[in-house]
Amino acid sequence: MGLAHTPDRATLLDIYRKMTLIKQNDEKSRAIILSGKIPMVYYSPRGQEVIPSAISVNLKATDNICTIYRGTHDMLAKGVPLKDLWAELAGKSTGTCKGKGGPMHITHPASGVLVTTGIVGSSLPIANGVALASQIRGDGGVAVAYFGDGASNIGAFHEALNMAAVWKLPVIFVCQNNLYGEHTKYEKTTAAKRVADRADSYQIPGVRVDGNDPLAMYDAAKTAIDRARAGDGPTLIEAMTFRFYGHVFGDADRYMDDGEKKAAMANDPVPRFRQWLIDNGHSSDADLSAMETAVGKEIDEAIEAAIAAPFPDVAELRKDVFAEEIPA
Amino acid sequence: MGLAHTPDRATLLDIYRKMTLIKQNDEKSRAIILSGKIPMVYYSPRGQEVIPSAISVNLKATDNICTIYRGTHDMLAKGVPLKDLWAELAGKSTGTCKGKGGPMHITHPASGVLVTTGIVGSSLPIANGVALASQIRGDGGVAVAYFGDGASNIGAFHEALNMAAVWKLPVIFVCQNNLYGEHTKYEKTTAAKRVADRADSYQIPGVRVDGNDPLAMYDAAKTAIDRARAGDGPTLIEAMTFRFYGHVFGDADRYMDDGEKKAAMANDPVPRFRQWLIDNGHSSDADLSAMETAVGKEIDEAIEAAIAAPFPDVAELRKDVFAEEIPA
Amino acid sequence: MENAAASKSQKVNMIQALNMALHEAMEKDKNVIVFGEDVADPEEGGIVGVTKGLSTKYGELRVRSTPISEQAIVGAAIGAGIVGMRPVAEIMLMNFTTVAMDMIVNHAAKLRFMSGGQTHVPITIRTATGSGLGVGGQHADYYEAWFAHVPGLKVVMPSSPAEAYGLLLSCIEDDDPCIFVENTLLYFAPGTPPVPGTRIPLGKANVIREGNDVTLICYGPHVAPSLAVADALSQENISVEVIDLRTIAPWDKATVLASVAKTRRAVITHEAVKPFGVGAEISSVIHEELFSQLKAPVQRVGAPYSPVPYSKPLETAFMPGIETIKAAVLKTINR
Amino acid sequence: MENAAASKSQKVNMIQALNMALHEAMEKDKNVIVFGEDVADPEEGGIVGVTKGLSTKYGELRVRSTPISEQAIVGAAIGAGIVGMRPVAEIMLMNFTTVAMDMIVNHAAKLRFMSGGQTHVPITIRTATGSGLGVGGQHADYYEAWFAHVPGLKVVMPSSPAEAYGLLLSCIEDDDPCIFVENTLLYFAPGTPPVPGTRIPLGKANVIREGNDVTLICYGPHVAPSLAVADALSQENISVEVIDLRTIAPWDKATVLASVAKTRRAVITHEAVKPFGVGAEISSVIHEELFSQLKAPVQRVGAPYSPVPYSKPLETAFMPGIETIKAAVLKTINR
Ligand SMILES: Cc1ncc(C[n+]2csc(CCOP(=O)(O)OP(=O)(O)O)c2C)c(N)n1
Ligand SMILES: Cc1ncc(C[n+]2csc(CCOP(=O)(O)OP(=O)(O)O)c2C)c(N)n1
Ligand SMILES: [Mg+2]
Ligand SMILES: [Mg+2]
Repeated sequence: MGLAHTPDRATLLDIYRKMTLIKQNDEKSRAIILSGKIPMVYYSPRGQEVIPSAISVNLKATDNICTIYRGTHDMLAKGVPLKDLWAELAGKSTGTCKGKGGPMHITHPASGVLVTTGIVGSSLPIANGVALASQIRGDGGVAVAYFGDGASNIGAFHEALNMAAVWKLPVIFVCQNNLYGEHTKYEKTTAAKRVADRADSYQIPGVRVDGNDPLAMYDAAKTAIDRARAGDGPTLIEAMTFRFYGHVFGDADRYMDDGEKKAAMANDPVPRFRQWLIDNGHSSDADLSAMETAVGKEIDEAIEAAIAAPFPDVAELRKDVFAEEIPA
Repeated sequence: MGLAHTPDRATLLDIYRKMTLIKQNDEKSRAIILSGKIPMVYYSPRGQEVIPSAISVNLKATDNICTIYRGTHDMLAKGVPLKDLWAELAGKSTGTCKGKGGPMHITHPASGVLVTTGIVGSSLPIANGVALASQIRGDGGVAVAYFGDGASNIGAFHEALNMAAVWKLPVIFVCQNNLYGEHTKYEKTTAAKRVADRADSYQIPGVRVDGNDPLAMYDAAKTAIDRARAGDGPTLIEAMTFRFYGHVFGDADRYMDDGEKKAAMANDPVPRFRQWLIDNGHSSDADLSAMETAVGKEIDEAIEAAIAAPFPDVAELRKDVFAEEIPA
Repeated sequence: MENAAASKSQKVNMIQALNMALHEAMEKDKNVIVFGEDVADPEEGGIVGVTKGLSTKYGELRVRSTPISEQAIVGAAIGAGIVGMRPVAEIMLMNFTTVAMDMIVNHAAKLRFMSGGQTHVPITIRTATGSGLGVGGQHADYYEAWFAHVPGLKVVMPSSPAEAYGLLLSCIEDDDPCIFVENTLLYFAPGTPPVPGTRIPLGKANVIREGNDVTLICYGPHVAPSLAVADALSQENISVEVIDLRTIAPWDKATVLASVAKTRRAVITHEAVKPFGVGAEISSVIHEELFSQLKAPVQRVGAPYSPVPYSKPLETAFMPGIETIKAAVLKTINR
Repeated sequence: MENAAASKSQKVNMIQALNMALHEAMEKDKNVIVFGEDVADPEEGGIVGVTKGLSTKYGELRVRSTPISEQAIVGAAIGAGIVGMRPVAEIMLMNFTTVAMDMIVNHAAKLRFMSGGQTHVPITIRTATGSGLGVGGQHADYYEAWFAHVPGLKVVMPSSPAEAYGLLLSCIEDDDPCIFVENTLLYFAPGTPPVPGTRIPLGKANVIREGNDVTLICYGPHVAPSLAVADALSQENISVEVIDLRTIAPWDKATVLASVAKTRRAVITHEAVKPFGVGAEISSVIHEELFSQLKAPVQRVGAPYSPVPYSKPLETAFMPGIETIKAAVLKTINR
């Protein structure tokens, strides 16, 4: 099937830069957790790099996303600064949320990360509201709701898609189908062959796309985003992918067929796209290596800064509960 | 389209008996409310008589239904005794629920009315559980969840259909589509052309049927019930119909096009089916009149008994909260 | 219904007062938007007409009848609120907040804190409840104690048309999520019309009637019976100070404690079920703060530990009324 | 994890004790069924292994991993319960009960009453929560006070492996809906193994340690620190009576009041947010019943009025611990 939209060279490199950023950030996250230097509950997005990278190059800084606990890739692709992110992961006062939110609740409105949620399905109804504001103001903004395949069975999914469809909201629902919800396989819990098919219930476009293929993902994203921006309403995108490191980092993954994971890892989208860029003359090994090294350095600096940064004062418990500080 | 199943004469007359019971009971309900003798909040099912009548003749006494506030027709069709029902409506100690439940919560397990709920969408997940018990026990029982078109947009609908499909539960989801949820038109709130189409999201059969046509309704019901009983899983039936007396009795119905209601009333399914029975030689005007008179008398007796019955003692507030009585 | 009330000696009922507040809020700030089931004018402007005229005047872009999807309703309010709108979302009855609890509790209440103050959720959730209309177990519950137990939510319950007007405007203009609880019986009770433009501050209780012997703390539908009790007891030379809490979270400790420090006796009354209700918190704090000054233990009035019953005599026995409140007040003075 | 604990001097942890109870219940009564997210063995028998082995032993007809659909999970439990099964449904964490509140509150809690006793809902909803694991604002809340405010629900919170075993079996065998709240930190703490077959009755508190000066009322994760406080204070010649409530609704007034009538001082402590928490009800009742006998106002301990914070020092400050409890006890004796 031909693609309606193909990214130009700069965009291709931008997608790759985001992908390597996500991949390296994940590697360094797992290492730092194992080192004990920054302990955290971590939901690795490794393997899912392509999806938000190919989407975000189609978004403006003023467009917003609502994402989930497994969302570092979505945040980084949207542009959350590494220093602010890492300081938050470390629970420091210099973090995006002054250390009060933590990994599951990263928020950074300046780069369009409005909500990160730990409740399955809840990113969708909230993204609707963000899109509703854009619709009322006529500001041309779009909102993206990220969620997993498991989330497609919860009530909020249904309510959100129906409302978005009825009101033609400028929102894109992106299901990152990594074949598992925690330890449970997609087929065991989901009566639809494809999540994308559920779009028919709301008479909106639903597309299943190879979420590990940057070109296909870019095309699906641009089509949906253009459509939303033009006022033609929401799209449901089901991006097929795989989690390399189980549900939560540290999982034994005994619920998974060993071959399944090995096959997915062998087909790692990041080196695959790297090779494609070189093979197709978009870049060279040397240039990409230089980019990767620069990205790695930036991450290391962010981690160091996070470790060095101060913890918040306990008086913070009385701040941001309400606009007014709670009396001591 | 040919029908797979046609009711025999006795069944046809049984359907009509249920229909006239529902229609007359509704007329007497509205009259008694206006008289002030039994005050109650009343959601008239007038116009929707065919649906549960044609369904219930396919159910056993041991099969169960979960219905909603607009459910007197479902209850009567399933066999709730008039005396118990009316005593409950009047809040009397002789009522199905000792007067503690009231019109929105009629329960009568002996006739298979397990739950009547006032919360939109909640009949479906509970019916699943009833069906689950039958599946585990292998007792061949089926459960029916009744609900409205408006309920098809709430989260519980989605969760319930998916779970029922994944587990192949012996449950039939019957959406009585009367074109309105309270004051709001179907199209204004529902992104699906037909509720029945939403069955595709769960890979289960979904049929839209003329809910005012006893033969079509019987056929759809029998197909679904046979299927469920055979262990082949759930069906979503969307039965098209109309409410003659608005959302709640007393509504001004200003949100409705006058012609719409008039047309529906002119097409009243009860006299239509009556005429069809006569025209097709299944009964005579005299026989049907006799049946109608008998039914009317039964209702009058039930109402009289309800009015005469005693109210519950206030000590009832401490009973049935838990198995153990609450100490005074 | 409303017109009849208005012509009767210039009084307005709570439906009309709420409608005035919504009109004023939408007129003043284009970020105010309204949605909920049946709220637009083609659907009659709400089932009792609170939102009447809004969609006609401000358009169906800003005023929308929604699907029956409470999670999506509150979610849409939260999302729009984060980016600067001031949504007023209606959940028709308080029992239906149960299907939207995740949105209210895990998100609306917490986003300001979890984001370290980068975002906030300036939304108002209007809902209604109350016994006395024979609607049975699923349409008349009070959950204000739940919401008060959730840090980050403001909970407000008006006691009259003018109070409803002034408090609703304050909720809409407040930068935090407010749960605004209307009472289905009070909807139709006529009262003094609000003075246009008035705001009643959140978090401040109202000493409606001064007295010296007992402080009677109440809110919402229990304000009128509390005043009636104070009236009746004044005949017996018992002077009751009546405080309308107005805001249940965060509640006005200073006003309550100052009053009880003076009277040295207190009763707290509400229609919600008594065990684990709002009265428990207020009673506890009064004991903690004023123990040695109290002449008698604080008394609580609330509904018995039972679902709301249908049958009229049961419903009447279930609803705490003037007699119950009076008995509690008398108990604090050993009569 | 469990095996390590078991080999360590015969102790078992709460995961193992719960697993024993579930095995016993399923073995004994074929109406006991278990479902929830990931609970079957192909999914590792639950994320921490509480349901391990059940599906292998009793089959996937009776033990099922569900979709992520909490309304459908609780709905299925209710429906099956009405027709005579004894479902044990798992809602992975207490914050996720918010998406199932309608099913729990409007249906499970009320069907016995609204049906006039014709039906009842003998289900157990297992869930877990607790701060201390760095999971932030949406995974560590305590809502036991909400459920206790709903007539018709029993609320149970175990404090040790043996308690968990005996209380869970009682919940499963009880004819009313029980909310069984496990603590995520206690899951891994080893304790004395339960005696097989033991039942701990619902609605009865446990006087774990006798004392004369102050009654310290606690439950769940606050039992261990309460005992530690009692130990520490015994060095200072202060004799603390410690009561584990076990059941929060309906709670054991008789035992609590008898103890406080003796000690004339009381403290109630929990990890939930203090305002409008369980402590408020218990404190109020003690004051109401024993006012003139009390030597000091009842003190309450609970988390501050804030969402659960992420950053470690904030989380530590948020969780009330031994020092806070001790200070509250000392406050009742003016030290
Ligand atoms: C309402 C709710 N139920 C359960 C959970 C526990 N939980 C966290 S992640 C998860 C699996 C989600 O799977 P999926 O949507 O496929 O996302 P993925 O983790 O695979 O990215 C579950 C069940 C939750 N967070 N919220
Ligand atoms: C969760 C919930 N939200 C809102 C309501 C208020 N309400 C009662 S009936 C109704 C309309 C339902 O429409 P539909 O499902 O089409 O059923 P019908 O009344 O037409 O038979 C609404 C919104 C409710 N009972 N429950
Ligand atoms: Mg997944
Ligand atoms: Mg309808």
